[in-house]
Amino acid sequence: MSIPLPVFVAIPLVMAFLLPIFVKKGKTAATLLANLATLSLLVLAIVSIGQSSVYEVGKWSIPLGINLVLDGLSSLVLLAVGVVSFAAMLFSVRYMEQYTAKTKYLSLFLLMVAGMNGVVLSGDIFNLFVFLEIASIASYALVGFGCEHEELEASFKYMVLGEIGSLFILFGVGLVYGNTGSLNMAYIAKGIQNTGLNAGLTFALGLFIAGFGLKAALVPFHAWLPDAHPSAPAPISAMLSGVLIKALGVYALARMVFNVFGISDSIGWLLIVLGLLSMVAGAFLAIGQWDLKRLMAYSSISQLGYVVLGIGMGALILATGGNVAWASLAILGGLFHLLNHAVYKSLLFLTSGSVQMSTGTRQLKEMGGLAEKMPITRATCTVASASIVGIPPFSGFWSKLILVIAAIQAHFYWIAAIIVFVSLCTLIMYLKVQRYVFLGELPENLQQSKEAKNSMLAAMVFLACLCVLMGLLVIVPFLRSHILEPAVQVLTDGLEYSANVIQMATM
Amino acid sequence: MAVFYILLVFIIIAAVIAVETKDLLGAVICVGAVGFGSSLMFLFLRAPDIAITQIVVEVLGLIILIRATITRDRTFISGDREFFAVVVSVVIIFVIFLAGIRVFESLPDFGTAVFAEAPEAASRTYISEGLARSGAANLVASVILDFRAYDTLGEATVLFTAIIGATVILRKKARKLLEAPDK
Amino acid sequence: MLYALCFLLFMIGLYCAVVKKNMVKIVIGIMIMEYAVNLFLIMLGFCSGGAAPIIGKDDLDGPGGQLTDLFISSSVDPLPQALVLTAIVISLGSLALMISICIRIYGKYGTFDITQIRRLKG
Amino acid sequence: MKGMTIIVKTISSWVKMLIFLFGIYIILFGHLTPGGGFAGGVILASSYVLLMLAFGREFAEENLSLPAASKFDCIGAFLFALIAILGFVYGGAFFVNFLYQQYLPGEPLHLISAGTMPLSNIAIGLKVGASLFLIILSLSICCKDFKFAGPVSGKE
Repeated sequence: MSIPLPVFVAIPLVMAFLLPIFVKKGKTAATLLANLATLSLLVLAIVSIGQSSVYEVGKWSIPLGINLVLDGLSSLVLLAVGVVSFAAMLFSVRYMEQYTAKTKYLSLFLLMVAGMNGVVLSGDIFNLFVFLEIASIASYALVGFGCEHEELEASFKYMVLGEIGSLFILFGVGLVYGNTGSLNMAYIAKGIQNTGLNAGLTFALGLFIAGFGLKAALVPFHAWLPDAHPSAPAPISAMLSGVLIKALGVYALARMVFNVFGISDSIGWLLIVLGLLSMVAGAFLAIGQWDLKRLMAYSSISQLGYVVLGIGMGALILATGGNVAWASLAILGGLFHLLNHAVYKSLLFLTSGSVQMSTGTRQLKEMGGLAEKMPITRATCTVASASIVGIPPFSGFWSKLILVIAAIQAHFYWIAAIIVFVSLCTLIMYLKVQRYVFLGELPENLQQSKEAKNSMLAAMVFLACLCVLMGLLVIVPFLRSHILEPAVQVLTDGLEYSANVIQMATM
Repeated sequence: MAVFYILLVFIIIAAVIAVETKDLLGAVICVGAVGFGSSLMFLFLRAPDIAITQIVVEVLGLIILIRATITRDRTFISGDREFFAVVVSVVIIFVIFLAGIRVFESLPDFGTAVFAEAPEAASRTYISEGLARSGAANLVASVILDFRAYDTLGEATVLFTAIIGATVILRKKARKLLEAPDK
Repeated sequence: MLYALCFLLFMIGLYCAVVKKNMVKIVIGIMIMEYAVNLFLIMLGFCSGGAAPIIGKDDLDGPGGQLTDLFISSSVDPLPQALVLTAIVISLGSLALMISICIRIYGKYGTFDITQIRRLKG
Repeated sequence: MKGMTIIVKTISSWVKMLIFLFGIYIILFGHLTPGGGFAGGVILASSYVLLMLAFGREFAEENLSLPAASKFDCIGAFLFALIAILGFVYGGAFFVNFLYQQYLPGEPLHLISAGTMPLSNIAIGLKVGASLFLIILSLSICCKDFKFAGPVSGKE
């Protein structure tokens, strides 16, 4: 059974359009509907695994209309979006009770999800831009949802940088259109395959890298992230760190670089350098933080570096004509880390939200000894920390292991060393979290702190179970060949993407 | 052709004034000049749809901007950021500009439509078969509402999102239980 | 050459958004960048001596309603116009959101000057 | 805002109708002449904005209140999505122009042509008009409420 692909966008969109009509009375119903929407998206994402199809909107054949493409890479990111948005929505049922305007919050949340799904599925660069704007604008508003000083400033900073990034992307779209006369990714890739990159397309690629890099908060462009992610309400932080920077940044970048413009060794090096810079700088900056969520935000930059590094290594190996198996391994590590990071970083942000809700503070120095008061939160936080650090049975270990193996196989010993080193830094940072939040003396003013509410706990436990089980994705061959390998295949295919899409469209 | 140069130079001058003037209201009005200049330019570029939309959007945008500035007590601004940071950013921007300026030679010359040089361009089909396939005499409407209607759904959603976001940002009370203010 | 002027406009906007420290100026910079992109896109579709992509009665030939060759050969590209229409509305939306954030921040601090506002240090 | 002088009020109450009608014309003929849902919607909104500027905010709110504008906004957006879904139901894919292709081809260059396009234009016009009115109304309410009272919280 093949799913009509616009459903991924239509469900959250229609729900988001309808929700604000519920005013005060129907708040429970609105919450229920929103949860149903995210649940159905999760189910659809699971169903879509292993399928690949092209959907032509309005029955216009490709160069005329817009097409949606579902392939391995899309369904991987769709799965991440589905899982994280389901958990975050479940979490926000009770968490958002401290804010007003809940229906608008739900609506914005769903719009953000719709935007991300639209970006992931789109096969047309302008359409990608439009959905990127939906997701970004919803996230700008959600970052400022609390309307306090810090939140508004963070939102403004995020919005200015995000808009500049969007305009870079739009300018790039214009250049691409001027040079190839097409907006469809498959046809652009076909044109580039025939003629190669000229100056205009190279500049457009540069603009795309800058724009998507701004959205992904890679290190020279990261200034907004440490402000924006902590300021948002906790479920939104989880969404932003967990999937938004990946769907809008890394996914779109990888799609553009691999499938549309084609890889070259300079692009590979560029991605590797960006990844390494993000890893190291993010880790160092994170260690010095005393704000719980800010620490996690910096650690997001660092972890995203792993993903970009893996993809960049793959690109470099492919472009220099190295062994395809190692390239696939590097990309597999990167993409698997993307999935892992989506799960454990959103879990960490949710735990930070539940800590913040019961203690009213985010400063590490003001907390302590919460292990007794909040046993479940503590347990899930420990699982997530162990996972992000890379302790063997948990998911983070496997992706880092794969990356290290790929680096060693490709004779980048120094990269492997840096990966291990950054893991150690991560270990320090999360030991710090454990030490200051859950162990130690319980301060006087926190004696009353209580465990989080039920639905919040459910969301956290759901993600924690996934953290433990995610290792199976690489160990069990069935899962690996259905979830991860098709995604890797899409990237290693490179410009073959266009032929695949055009062939699928004509079927 | 000269009219485009004149208009574009006018737009650039207005933009420079808008960027550099110390009077905030004056800057907003110069942005209005940029907007109306570009609207005229759209008209001469044979894009009446865009010209209309640009004018009406410009009017509303100016109302929004003036709302933000006019009732404020102090609309004059002074000084820039630190000298060093300014120099660095100007240098970076100038380098990008120099890098970019060569790029446009790869585009078709101004006055030659893109689809004339690209063999598989969709636009040629839009022009020759748009009326027959979608039934609309206004080809721009047929593109945005039929061929690329999915984009338009996205666009309507962007506006919807922005409006909901703005009402969320502008609401009076954001939190029910006041948390302890953070440092 | 016109394209380069357009790019200059884009860069003026970028300069304004990056260097200026007044929030409204930053918004103005972003607006100027948007105008530049819109102009650039429309210019891509222009052909000299072209006609607007709107079919009038004169462009239809005979009772069958066939399009005249003149129209087909002279019409400008409708696709960039559709894109710009979308882009204009998007920019209006983001302008509205940005200005509301500015006004809220002004309400909190009484100034548009970001050097007096920004307590957050990256 | 108390509104402006009597001259402005009288003229704007006449002009308002004209602007409103022009907006409707632009929306309805969007598939034939330049214009369309967005431009027309903005014009509709600007007729109300004119009313708001001339008569004061309260008067405009009596005509179209904030919650009502919000509802129109949602309904317009939903209608447009509904047209897409109807295309799926009747045409087999989202956004199929099923009316033009199957039921109502109409004549070129006439008002009733192009199938779902006029309907889409109406939905978009409703949505854009309501939402822009909403934003300007809430900005003006906000300007009144958030008048800065003095340097309180700058460096706490």
